[in-house]
Amino acid sequence: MKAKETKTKEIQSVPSKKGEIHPMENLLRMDRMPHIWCPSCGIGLAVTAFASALEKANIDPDKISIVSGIGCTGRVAGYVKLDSFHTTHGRPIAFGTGIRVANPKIKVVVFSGDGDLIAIGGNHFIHAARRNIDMLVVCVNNFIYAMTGGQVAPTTPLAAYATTSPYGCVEPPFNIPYIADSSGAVYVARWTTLHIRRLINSLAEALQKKGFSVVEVISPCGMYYSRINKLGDGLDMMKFYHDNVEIRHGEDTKNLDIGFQTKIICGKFVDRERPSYMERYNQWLSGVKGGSRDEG
Amino acid sequence: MKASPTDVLTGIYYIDGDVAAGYGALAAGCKLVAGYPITPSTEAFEAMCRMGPQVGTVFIQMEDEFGSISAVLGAVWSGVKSMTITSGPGYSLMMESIGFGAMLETPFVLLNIQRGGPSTGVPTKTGQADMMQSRWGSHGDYELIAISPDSPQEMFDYTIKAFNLAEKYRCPVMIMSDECVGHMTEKVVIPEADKIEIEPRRFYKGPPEKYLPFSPDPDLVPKIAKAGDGLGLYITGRVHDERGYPVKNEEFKAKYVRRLVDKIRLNKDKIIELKEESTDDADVVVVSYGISSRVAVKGVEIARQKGIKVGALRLVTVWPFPDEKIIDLAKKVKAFVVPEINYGQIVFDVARCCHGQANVVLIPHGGAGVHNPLDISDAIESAAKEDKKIEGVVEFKTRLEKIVFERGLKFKE
Amino acid sequence: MKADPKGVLTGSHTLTGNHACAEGAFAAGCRFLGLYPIVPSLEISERFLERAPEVGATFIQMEDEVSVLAAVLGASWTGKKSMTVTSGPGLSLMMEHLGLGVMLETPCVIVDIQRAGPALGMPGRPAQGDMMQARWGSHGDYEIIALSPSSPQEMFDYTIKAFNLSERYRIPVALMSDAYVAHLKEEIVIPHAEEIEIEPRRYYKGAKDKYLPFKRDKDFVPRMVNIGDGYKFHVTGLTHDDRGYPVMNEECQEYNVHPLVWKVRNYVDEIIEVQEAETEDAEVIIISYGATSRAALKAMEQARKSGIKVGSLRLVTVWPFPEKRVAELAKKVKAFVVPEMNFGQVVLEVERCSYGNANVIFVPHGENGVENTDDLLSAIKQAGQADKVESVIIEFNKGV
Amino acid sequence: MNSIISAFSKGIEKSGIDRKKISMPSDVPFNPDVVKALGVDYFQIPRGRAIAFGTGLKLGNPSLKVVPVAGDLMTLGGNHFVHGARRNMELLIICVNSFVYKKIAGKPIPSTQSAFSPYSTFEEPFNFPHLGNSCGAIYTARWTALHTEELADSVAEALHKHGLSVIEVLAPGPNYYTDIDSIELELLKFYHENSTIKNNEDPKNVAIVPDEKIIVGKFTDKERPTFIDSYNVQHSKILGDKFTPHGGKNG
Repeated sequence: MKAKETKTKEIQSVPSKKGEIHPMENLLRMDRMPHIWCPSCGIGLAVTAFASALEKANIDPDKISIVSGIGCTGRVAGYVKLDSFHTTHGRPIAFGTGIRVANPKIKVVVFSGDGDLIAIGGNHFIHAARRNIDMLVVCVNNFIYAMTGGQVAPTTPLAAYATTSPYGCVEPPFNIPYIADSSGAVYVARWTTLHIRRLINSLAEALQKKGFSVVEVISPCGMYYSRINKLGDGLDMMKFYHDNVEIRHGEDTKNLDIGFQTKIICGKFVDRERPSYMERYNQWLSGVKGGSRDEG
Repeated sequence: MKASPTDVLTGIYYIDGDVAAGYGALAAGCKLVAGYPITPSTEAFEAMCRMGPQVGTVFIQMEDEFGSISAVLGAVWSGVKSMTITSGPGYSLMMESIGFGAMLETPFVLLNIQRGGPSTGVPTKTGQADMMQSRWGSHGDYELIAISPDSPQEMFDYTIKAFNLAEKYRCPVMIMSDECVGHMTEKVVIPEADKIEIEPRRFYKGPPEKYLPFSPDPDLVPKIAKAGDGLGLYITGRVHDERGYPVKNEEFKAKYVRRLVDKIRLNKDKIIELKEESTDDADVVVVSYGISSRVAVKGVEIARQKGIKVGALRLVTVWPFPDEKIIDLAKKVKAFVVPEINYGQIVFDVARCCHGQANVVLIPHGGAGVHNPLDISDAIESAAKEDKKIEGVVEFKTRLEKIVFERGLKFKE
Repeated sequence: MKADPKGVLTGSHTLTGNHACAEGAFAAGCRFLGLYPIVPSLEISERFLERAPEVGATFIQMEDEVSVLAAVLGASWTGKKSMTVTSGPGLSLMMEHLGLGVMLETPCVIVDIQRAGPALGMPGRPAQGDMMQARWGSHGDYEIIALSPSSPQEMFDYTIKAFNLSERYRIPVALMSDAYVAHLKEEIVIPHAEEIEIEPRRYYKGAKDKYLPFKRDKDFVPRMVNIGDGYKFHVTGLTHDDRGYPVMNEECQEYNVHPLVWKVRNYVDEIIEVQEAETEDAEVIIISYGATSRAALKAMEQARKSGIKVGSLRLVTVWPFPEKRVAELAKKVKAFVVPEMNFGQVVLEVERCSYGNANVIFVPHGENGVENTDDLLSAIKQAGQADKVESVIIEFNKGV
Repeated sequence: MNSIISAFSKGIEKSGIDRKKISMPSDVPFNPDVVKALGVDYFQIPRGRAIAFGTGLKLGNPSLKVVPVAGDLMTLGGNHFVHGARRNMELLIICVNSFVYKKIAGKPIPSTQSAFSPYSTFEEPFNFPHLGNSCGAIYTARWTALHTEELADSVAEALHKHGLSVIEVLAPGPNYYTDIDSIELELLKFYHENSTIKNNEDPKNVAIVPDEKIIVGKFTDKERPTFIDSYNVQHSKILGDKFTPHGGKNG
């Protein structure tokens, strides 16, 4: 992290031609460019896909709030021109729950990494899914804690190396779609950063979904995961995705485990309807004396 | 008792403070380390993951900081020495379980590499703003020990000392280091195992049916047991009597919780370690700890060149606070100068112990850097010149503050 | 601004401290409660939940205390006044987000009904062991405001004051009550809505693209906006500049964090509220807060009857600590007597601020009930007899 | 609740495991006499941390049998549960699902079923066996407090499993200090009349839904290497002789 931050200071932003406007300028904070992500990182692609999905889904950007936690992906909130919150480690879902329940007119998007959402934030993840809080969770999974320098994550495949598994990871990884599905998410999909168009469509669809939607984005980490495990650079990872991803829509989520450099199954796995938290809340409220609520 | 030769990585190293602390823990016989990555403490955990399996120390990276400290407490009650490693935000999360550890009189060590705060703050740079938190951060009344090393060699030595104190007084011991010391690379000498003194755990050895987990010895510390020995342990975090059974009467709170604080307060003299230099005839004494004490050396040197009589008092043990030492010094000196990388924490305790007999000057620093030694020498100089008694802590206006708020800076990321 | 009549249950009621606190929150305009059940703060959330539909307030029971405070901060940024209620162990879990609240300068109120600690302690039994925690419990430098009510009426009044202070200074405010006051049932009077003064949130009113979330106004407080109003702001728990963008260097740390401390330290005179009784001619002053001040006032009367000149200084605002007032009084009196339901917390501050001018006698939580004045009276007598100033805190009944 | 304890005790008896080696971290306040009768080591710890504490106990001394008994399992401790299951720590978790968490004045906890909770009746409960199964638990079962025989068998069986086993027990209230009152009796009767045993049912289908029969039984029983096993295997593979294996299956 240290190395990265000093690096960003040296890089000067690329001078743009006069009058040239970035196509995403209305959705990205151009005054914060260049971003902190390393070359070959996939988070930028995920952000671009999200911005495109926002346009595609045709949602009023004023009514969307984006919440991130800590970590590389945790910095996303700082680059997206929406009401954006960079909160504490593991708590963006809890923070977003507060926003959504206090003001049901706001669509909450939680954009964070695997370590943030599934490790320390695992409890909030399963509970928000159970409550079916109306939010979109974009979980960028790069199999490692990159911001702190490459520690083992609950998504690190068995036997993969990381700085806190110097002799190979001994813990089996989470299957994120499975845990999301079993806790009650209404929309679960997984894509890699190679499948940009599919990812955009999926995000746009999930944004319009009512309820707890999870989109897992598998992203290369050239700086740590690939380097420690000698997997080449970003391009090699993209090639790997190209050769080893199989798209199986509607696959049973229990078959979606990811091993070390094994086949990755992508697709949309769950798309169902369940009453959301606010729906249940309002239903309860209408049964209570004097209870009325016009919002949401 | 001597350290076990298999645990001690004897040799001369050129390593950073984090790694040295990790090696120190291994040498002290730590057999389980549970951690969660957080900048800038990760290197210590990484070092233990690397070397641990080779000396029979198990490591586990838990799902969050609650998990890591709970696992440490569990490991201690299963009979092994254990530690966890964290930094500011993680430390805040551990607060509930630290109080729990104190209540159960669980000997464990916590290494906190402080960073700039509050909240996420400046993760990669230094700070000393968790000092008060280490004393007061959990709810209810308890006392614990906090040590503040100032070099990688000390990180090694004092990690061993921390384990020894923890075992001796059956209480949580905090190593309150900071990012500067944690990431400072220096020569570290790890001696042979027979030169390292280790405090063995005070296990109960009598007949199982007579065991009372919280019945104190004369030094107020009870004997400990471990799970699985057929003692039928009943251990609870509620206020409990000698047997460990919960009590509901407030009379007992006065009795049993009182001992938790008294066992540290009354053994204070044995616990406290200070490093004093030329305080005998000093006009001004610089009180510091951790990385600030290394910067203070330079400040003191500059002030001495100007002919001011300056002494230095370094708090190696920050908690329990050396009240008596400050009270004594306050009678002799004009002023205390306290450089800290925060906006006033330990300085309030210095002021408290002065009882209006000496002036107290705080040199604040928000973190993300260390003091400018010139600020320290200037503060010493003006404190030496001041003849009036001033009530309250005088906040020295640092060069940094002047630059930031008077000239006005435009920030660029 | 006046209170919204919808939340004000005008009239005279017999309520417990906890119920009064919930009413105070409604009257103050609180419309969001994040909760996780914990003894002895339950009745606040019960009352809140019961009345929420009528008042139009929202609540959520989260999975743990960590997420509770996170949700409360999130809710506060939507423009709703928000609060949470908890007790010792819960407060310990909230420490990380207390720091986030300070860093994001988010107004919210944390009600802590203190119970005997540490760890699980004695649920339901009163204590004052979290006082220092409220001030120092989160990592990093910050200042906080903490109030300590001593009766159900005050639970109502000071809950409103807590919300007002938190909006005025954009800071989390802790209401440090205890199980004794929380469960005490007394008559309280709730005035008409137009008699209750409410501090409105300080909103930004300029052009949308010029908004800087941390640009301090003349009153030292940055202006807020609501989520969804189209300002597209960014805030972060990292050290940040006026724009809310992270900047990781020494200068910015100074620029960002020092004012967080000044925000309270420079306004202590406005914030601090103390209640004094018969301090004019006093030789001994009892300094107390919360439930113990009930015993303190009783002891004062009894001691006065027996001819000892005793006064009382009650800390309504415990943090920031009323340094100046204590220092002034120290010069006039022989001793301070500080009863606390813990083993020495706020008494350390009294010692610090008396600058060696007065003895400090600490009366720890004894084995007798909260309102028992025996220990306190003997401590007062002991204080009146002292002829020189000791250099340490004199602990009454040491080593029970 | 008493029936759970006696079933648990019977289960230990049946399994033939030395009681001395059993540790029981729990956030449920047990009466000291009960613990004495059980003959195990008991730790009352902060809410929700039973599994994390148990992880430490097991790693510190692998010969222990650790049985976290949890009331607040899925609220504060949800994260420890899912990660414990993923790691396959060798723990037997007994989760007392009381529908309404009696101890604290009837506040709902997440596994609360809608029809019984007086307050936020709008939240849906977890399907606990399904969640456990999806995170990697090797043994999941659900019984009610009235299925004492089955529960005892389950405990005996699970104590011999190597990995994270979880038994959900539907019970009136995990509180030893309250007497069983009429509400609890009613609940017990309700469980009895409304439960149906379906062993080996796919955990996906065992959610507790209002107006439908509660499905009880043993749902998962599989084998996976435990954390300590994979720790030893992986490190011996890489480090060879330099590595000292830790514990092992039976200490």
